[in-house]
Amino acid sequence: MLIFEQSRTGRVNTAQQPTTVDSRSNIPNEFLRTDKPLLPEVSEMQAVRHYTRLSTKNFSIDTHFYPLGSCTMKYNPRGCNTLSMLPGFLNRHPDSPANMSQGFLSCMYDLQEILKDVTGMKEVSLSPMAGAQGEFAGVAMIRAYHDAQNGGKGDPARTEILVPDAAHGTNPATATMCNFKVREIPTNKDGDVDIEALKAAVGPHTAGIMLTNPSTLGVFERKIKEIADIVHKAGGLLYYDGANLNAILGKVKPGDMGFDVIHMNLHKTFSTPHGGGGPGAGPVGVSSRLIPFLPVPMVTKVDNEYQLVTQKNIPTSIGRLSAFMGNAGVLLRAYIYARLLGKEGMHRVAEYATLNANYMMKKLEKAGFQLAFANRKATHEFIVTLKKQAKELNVSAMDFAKRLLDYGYHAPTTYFPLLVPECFLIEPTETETQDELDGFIDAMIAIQKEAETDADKVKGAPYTLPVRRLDDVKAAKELDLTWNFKKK
Amino acid sequence: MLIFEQSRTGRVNTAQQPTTVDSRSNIPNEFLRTDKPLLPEVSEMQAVRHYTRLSTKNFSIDTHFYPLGSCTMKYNPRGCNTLSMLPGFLNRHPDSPANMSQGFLSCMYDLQEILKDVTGMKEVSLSPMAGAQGEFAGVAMIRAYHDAQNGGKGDPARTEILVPDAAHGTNPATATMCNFKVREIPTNKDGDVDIEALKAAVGPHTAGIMLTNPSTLGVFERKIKEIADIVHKAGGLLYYDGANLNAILGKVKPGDMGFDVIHMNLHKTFSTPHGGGGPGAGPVGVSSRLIPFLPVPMVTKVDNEYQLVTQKNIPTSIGRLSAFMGNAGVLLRAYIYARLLGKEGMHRVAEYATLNANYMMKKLEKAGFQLAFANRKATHEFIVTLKKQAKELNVSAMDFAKRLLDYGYHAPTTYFPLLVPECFLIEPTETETQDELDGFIDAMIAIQKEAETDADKVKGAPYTLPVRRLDDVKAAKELDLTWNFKKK
Amino acid sequence: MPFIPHTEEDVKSMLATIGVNSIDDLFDEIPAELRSEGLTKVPKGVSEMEISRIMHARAEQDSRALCFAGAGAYEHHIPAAVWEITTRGEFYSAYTPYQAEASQGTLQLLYEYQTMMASLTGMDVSNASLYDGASALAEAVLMAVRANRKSKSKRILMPRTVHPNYRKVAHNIVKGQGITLEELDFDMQGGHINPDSLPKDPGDFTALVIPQPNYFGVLEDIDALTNWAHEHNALVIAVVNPTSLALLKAPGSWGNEGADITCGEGQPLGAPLSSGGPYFGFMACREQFVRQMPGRIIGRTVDLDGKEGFALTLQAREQHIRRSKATSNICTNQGLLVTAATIYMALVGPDGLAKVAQSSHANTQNLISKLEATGNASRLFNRPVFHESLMKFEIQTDELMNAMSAQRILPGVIISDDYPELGNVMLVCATETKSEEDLQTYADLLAEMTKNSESSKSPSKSSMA
Amino acid sequence: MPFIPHTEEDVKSMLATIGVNSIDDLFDEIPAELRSEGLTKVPKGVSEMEISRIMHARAEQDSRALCFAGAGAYEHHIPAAVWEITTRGEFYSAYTPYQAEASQGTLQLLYEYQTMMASLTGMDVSNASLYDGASALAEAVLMAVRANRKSKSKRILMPRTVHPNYRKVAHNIVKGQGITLEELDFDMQGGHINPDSLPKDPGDFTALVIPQPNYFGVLEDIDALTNWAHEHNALVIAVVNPTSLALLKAPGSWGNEGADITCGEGQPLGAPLSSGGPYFGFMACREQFVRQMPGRIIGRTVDLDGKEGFALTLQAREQHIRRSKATSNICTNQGLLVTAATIYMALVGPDGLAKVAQSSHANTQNLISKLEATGNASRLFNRPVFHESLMKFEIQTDELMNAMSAQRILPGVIISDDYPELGNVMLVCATETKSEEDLQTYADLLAEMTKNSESSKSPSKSSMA
Ligand SMILES: Cc1ncc(COP(=O)(O)O)c(C=O)c1O
Ligand SMILES: Cc1ncc(COP(=O)(O)O)c(C=O)c1O
Repeated sequence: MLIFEQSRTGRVNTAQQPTTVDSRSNIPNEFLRTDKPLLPEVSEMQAVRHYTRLSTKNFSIDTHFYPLGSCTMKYNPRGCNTLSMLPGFLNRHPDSPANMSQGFLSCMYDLQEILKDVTGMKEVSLSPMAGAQGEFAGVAMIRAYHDAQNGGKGDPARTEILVPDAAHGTNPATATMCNFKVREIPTNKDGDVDIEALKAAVGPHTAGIMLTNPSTLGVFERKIKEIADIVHKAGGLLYYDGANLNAILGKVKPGDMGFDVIHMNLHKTFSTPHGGGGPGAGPVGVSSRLIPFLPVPMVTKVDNEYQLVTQKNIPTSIGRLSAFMGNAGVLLRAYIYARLLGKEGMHRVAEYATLNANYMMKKLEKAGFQLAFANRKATHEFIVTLKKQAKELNVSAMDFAKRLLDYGYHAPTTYFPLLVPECFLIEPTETETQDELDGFIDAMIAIQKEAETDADKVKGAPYTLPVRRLDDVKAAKELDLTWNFKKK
Repeated sequence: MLIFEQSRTGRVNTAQQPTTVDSRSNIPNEFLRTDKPLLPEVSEMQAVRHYTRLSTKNFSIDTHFYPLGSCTMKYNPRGCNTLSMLPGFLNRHPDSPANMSQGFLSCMYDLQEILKDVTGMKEVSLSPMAGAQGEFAGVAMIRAYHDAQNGGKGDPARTEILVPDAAHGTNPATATMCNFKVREIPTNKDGDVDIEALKAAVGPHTAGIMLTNPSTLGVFERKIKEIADIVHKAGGLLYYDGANLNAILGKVKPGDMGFDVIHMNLHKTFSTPHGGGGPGAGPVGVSSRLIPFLPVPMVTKVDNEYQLVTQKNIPTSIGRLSAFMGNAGVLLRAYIYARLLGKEGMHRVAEYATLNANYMMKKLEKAGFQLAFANRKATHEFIVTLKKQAKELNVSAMDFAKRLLDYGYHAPTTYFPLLVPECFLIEPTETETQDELDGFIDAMIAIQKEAETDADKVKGAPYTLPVRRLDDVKAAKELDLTWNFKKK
Repeated sequence: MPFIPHTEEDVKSMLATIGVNSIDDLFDEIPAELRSEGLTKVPKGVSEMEISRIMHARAEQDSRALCFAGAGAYEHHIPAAVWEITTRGEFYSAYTPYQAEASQGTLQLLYEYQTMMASLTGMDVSNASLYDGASALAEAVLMAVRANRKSKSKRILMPRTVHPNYRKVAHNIVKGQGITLEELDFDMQGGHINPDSLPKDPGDFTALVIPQPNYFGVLEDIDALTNWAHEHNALVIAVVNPTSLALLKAPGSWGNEGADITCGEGQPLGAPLSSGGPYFGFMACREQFVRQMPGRIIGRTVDLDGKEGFALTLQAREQHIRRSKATSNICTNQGLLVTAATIYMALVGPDGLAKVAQSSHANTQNLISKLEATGNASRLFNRPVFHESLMKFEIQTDELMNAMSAQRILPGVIISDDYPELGNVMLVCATETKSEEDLQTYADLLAEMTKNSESSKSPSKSSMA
Repeated sequence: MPFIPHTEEDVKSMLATIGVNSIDDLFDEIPAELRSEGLTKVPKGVSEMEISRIMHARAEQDSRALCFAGAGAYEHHIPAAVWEITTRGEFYSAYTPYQAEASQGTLQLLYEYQTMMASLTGMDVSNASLYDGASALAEAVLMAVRANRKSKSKRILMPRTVHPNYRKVAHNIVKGQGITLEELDFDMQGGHINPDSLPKDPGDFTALVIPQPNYFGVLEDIDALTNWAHEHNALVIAVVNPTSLALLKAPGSWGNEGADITCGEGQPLGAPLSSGGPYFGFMACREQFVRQMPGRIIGRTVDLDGKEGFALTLQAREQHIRRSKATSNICTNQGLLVTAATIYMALVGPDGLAKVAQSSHANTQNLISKLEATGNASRLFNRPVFHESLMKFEIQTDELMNAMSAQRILPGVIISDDYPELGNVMLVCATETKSEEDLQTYADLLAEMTKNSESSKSPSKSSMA
């Protein structure tokens, strides 16, 4: 039942309203609203009960194994939340002067330093508010770099960004937002970038390439040095989509692979909560040549005082991308997480994430599932293709996904990357136990049996959730986006 | 699955352990433990996931209508929790000196004043940790009072406490703990105390009477003044079990009814959370003659400084009943709640609790359910008797209760008070909406229909909960109170 | 090992299953020369107890401020229930509801949110959030360019009364695509865009941005501005404060036809100040433009049994389907803040929100009077304001800022970097959270400071310094 | 109306259903002369925002203490997850699991708790909590009287090394039933009950109470004491600190046969200091005594389909069934604190708890050394301690308390009211939460104070005062 259906006109929740309201107003009538907005009129308990009950209709890390590939759904330590919500942090106004801000700014400064170390980049700006905005910042910096070439006259021929066909959708979408043309580079059968195709694609029109390494195919791009050389020689820059940094934390640094710019998804690698869709944070790190273009604000330390760095200080910056300094509270959580892990802890993240993925991959293979890249090691994730099941049993990856929900497991990422048919991108993360992985594998085996003996059962899943399979087509065709309002 | 079944030897959750532990010890071996206690060895996420999932197997006020009679399951405002858990309150050591305690002590002092006003008693001590301990304090004061009579020689003949047969079990149990004999007084058919029986029972052996008013039968004891006179004249004192104070908050004061001592259940009337069984708080209030005996500590104000009152200050006190000053954090919650309600809010509690109860009672009666006291007004609760259903359809109150769970409602209190057969003691509280009450009534009607057409269905309930009906007999006969430990 | 559950035996058995000897072997596809030497600047790991001490100490440094700053981030009371529910694991640690059946909690909540925001703004539809108010404006500009088929100019009229940071962000994000943001200057008396001074013949332009209230807190002539833009075939992008909408005319009712796109900063609806984020950007529009809208959108539909349910819809607009042709690159949004906002709106209700707005308005009026009464400050503009006002001070604003912040009072926001022509001014705000005493404290301190600064200028100044 | 959802129309329709004219009519059975005039001392209601300001201000008054006090309430690190989960509505706002099928969360948790406590104490069974440590001891005494069929004396031997407040509470609760608590005095060198000084022929007694560590932090000779009591047909009631049990011998292993009943204060397991409550009392015992145990007990059983489930059991002991013959009058217990304790124990695990205990022990040793190094304090007793020690100071302890508390340091607990013979002493404790610097701060302040108090006593004392 919707909250609106529990509402009654005239019900007021007085404890949550100012008790004595001075009714003085100097606002002329012409500016005033005459109708009452459609907000629920419910008691505090009704609201609490409604949203508490709604919450229990979600799968989440705190309740379920959630091996959603490319999303790094690992445990979000509760301490990071609690400590980032201390009143001193929550009540700090973004325009507070430095003398009321040293606590917060010191955390931001320390986080910048940690991220530099982790990525091997020269400088870091924290402000982008998600991975995609980090990408925007990165590609905007690539543009700014080329525009600054030739003594400021620019290099207008560089209109193209190369993107491997396995790339995440945000990569090409970002390139477009920065007014670049997107040229796709194919992947070879082992999951590596097709070097010959790359060589053929680069040239004076190449502004740069956007790469994820390990790629979204769950394998490490082995020829990364060669790729870097090819693109650099052609005058392009290398962009690192850091969504998969969890796989290599402390093991390899993007800076050492030759990248010029990187964004990190702190809501993945640094375990800030995904919040049912966000917020995230997408700090960017750069090699020396891009430092002048970093987005503001950043934090610096002058004579033991932490200060904001703004466009006044870096006139060449691509500027600010948020009203203040991005998702500060998310950055605090990431900082706390980084301190809890520490140096050794970071190494272990990559090690155990990789161990878990390879273990699952091997066990699923032994159980008869087909791997997309059987002769490769898994990184922190790997791909199973269910094309045989789809063809022979008419049971698709989507059917497997929905049936997994009945077994109490969130489905892996399905149908991405697009180039692997009927694909399951599985990322267990380092925080899951062997028991949990085994449970998931057993469920896959059980579903396979069901698919062989009673395919309709699988195709009708889920059965045990608040709703059965939903009609997406109707949702898109008969748009119903707000309740009972105007139209109804 | 039990947490122990998820444990693995050697797994350690390092973030929750001191990192560097100084191993110096001057404890000789003879004092040391050699085995490892059976605590779970799980990761932080395992613990979080396990207990988060467990929580969702509960009904609670925050998720369900919970009309458990005599328990006043009303909304527990979240603000009371948050504000009582401010670091300044949580970190205060109970032995902190007054100069580090003024914030906390001022709240306790103010709460004492509020409770005096609400009960009409002369003085209040906050320390009892639940209703039953409040009762103990009250009856111990009655004993102390009689012991102080006759110039300190005492009145040893007064060995009996009178308790109406409808009383809560804690009343007779408490009287026994204080070494009184319990004499039951019957109830008449209208739910009032049988005055003739009372007259016959009182005498020089009467130490006092324990009464709940409104009684646990959901009716107001109309002859309360007469009862008070009878008992007082016989030299006994009147104890008020304040569990049902919600019904009369601001409407009648126990002090005005002639009671000498009262305990309040703050976890009921003052909406501190029931916590899956506790903690509660059971402050006691007294008339002038019992002031010398109040349990310590209390809080007083001297020259604008709040101070603890201890046995040093009141040598005649029955003494302390807790190591410190009772459930301080619960008292803070009650204080915050009282301030949120304020004067007017308190009146309304009784009014709307009574409105809701009478509304439900009338609608259930109209739907054909039999009331225990059909010619009485309901107070904040009322009783339906399902004896007809039990006899004619072989469907008991227990069966109705379990089936209600399937309909998403917590069952009312069943089989209490014992004198009403197949009884449902229903207390909706003031915080529920008319819609919710109607939903419950509809469920009752639906179950009645099921009972008439398919009794086995009702008797097999519940069907939709984590478990079906549990075998209580086996639980008591084949005791299994700990897991896999020693025996297993 | 923090957060890693593996015992030594687990590792052994898992390696055996995989068929390798060590975890390190799993990394053997990484070229040896790339393997890092390890981290150098990351400190050693600490326990939760230790980081707790560190963070408490740092938070303490910034705490106990009395805040009269606004300028896009407003301190409102947030009911305790909001974040207690929002941080329940099921909301907090879930992700984008790709598996609708396992995400009905988040999805239904978002559908309710869309309904509330559509109603509050007077628009037909709302998306499920963008990053923040500034980036929402940037997306609104991009959207307007896609949506306004009548205009080819990619010219957006952008009043200088829009938050300067919003204008910068919009510029930084849209400039790559050849879109120009053309500034409209404001009236020096009113602090608003004077409809009378609008060009008679502005040429082709795609959209006019109208802030309400504007950056100075001042109310714009929304009806006249909206009609003017529509007369010139331009779209109207409203940038509004959501709290104010409980009191002020909804953008859907501006002028004869209403605004076309409404966006803004959602922070006042339940998000703490929190150094500027995470907040959330909201966006709502007329139904006809819904396919041009960026961000997640939730639709109501039915399941196999015909039961009502909710799912992501119109995904064909988004990057994961449409890739380089998507309406935006946004993927992760600000879901948790929307969760908080939805619960906030349900808890305060329409009357509560109106009272919050009215009380903030009245408190600000009251503060203005008190500051003016000191004789050391006066309102710069003569137009009505919502809950913020630009005040001109007799003493230097940076001196005022230094002195007050030393006492942990934030007296407002200095805006001279963006508006040097306005002189010695500060943007001052008092929401419903400020008591009469708070306002008086500010005024008294101001009065005192001026006295001191006068006396320190006087000849009788002692030589002790 | 705070927390009341009724609209005026609801009220009208409900009254119509009932068939009365006004809400007041519903109270017409209450004799008119009893109807109250209304409340006079309760202040007007305030909003959550207003009470929030009030409570923040009051909490602030008592905050930022550095605590070296123990004496029955110990400051330990509590993982953030503990209370975030404990305060989930489903745990927080449920009640006693009378409807087992709708309370499997709480019930399973309690069963796990019982298992943990039984193992920690080395006993067979545990109940699901009592109010606090002191009242748990009182209940243990009552239980011992019921359980020890061999003794008729109702005489309990109660060492003076047991927490004085526990002794008082036990006395206040059991005295009505003719039970006597007979004090055993302690050894002035060791601060313990010296087994050698125990009476050869103590006469019939029901039980001996043995605290470990005792109130002075000192370790008792548990084996000898236990054997002595058993030799005299008395039961042994152990009163223990649960944290210490990760390090110290479990009562179940004391002497040849182990203690019979174990009780104590559960606060160290996840409950904040919180001015002394809510905490929880724990109690565990040998299986043979389980039917004499007070409080809730949870058992594992099966449902109609044979599936495992949990329910309240042995209810025939309890007041709601047995009424005046119940084992205790306890009804509402401290469930939520047990929830926190269970999650706490799961989060720290056996190793973590041992480290907490060891670290607290070592910190206390360290603090003792530092205080002794100042030359102004010395240990009073020579026996090993767990994490608390009685220190004798050169300056007056109340002077020390005043001076230190003015700096928000709580230097310990003064116990002279209960032990006047011990002189100028204070009970001092340093748990794992204290850093090296914290300890040093204490020692430095002590050193400085003594210097000042010496110099103030010296003849060169200035006449300024
Ligand atoms: C490989 C990859 N790149 C980029 C992104 C975009 O990050 P965000 O969702 O934070 O914008 C994601 C995550 O969704 C991703 O998996
Ligand atoms: C009428 C009555 N009296 C006494 C009590 C005992 O209160 P408590 O459970 O807080 O000990 C209760 C509650 O359970 C009750 O309902």
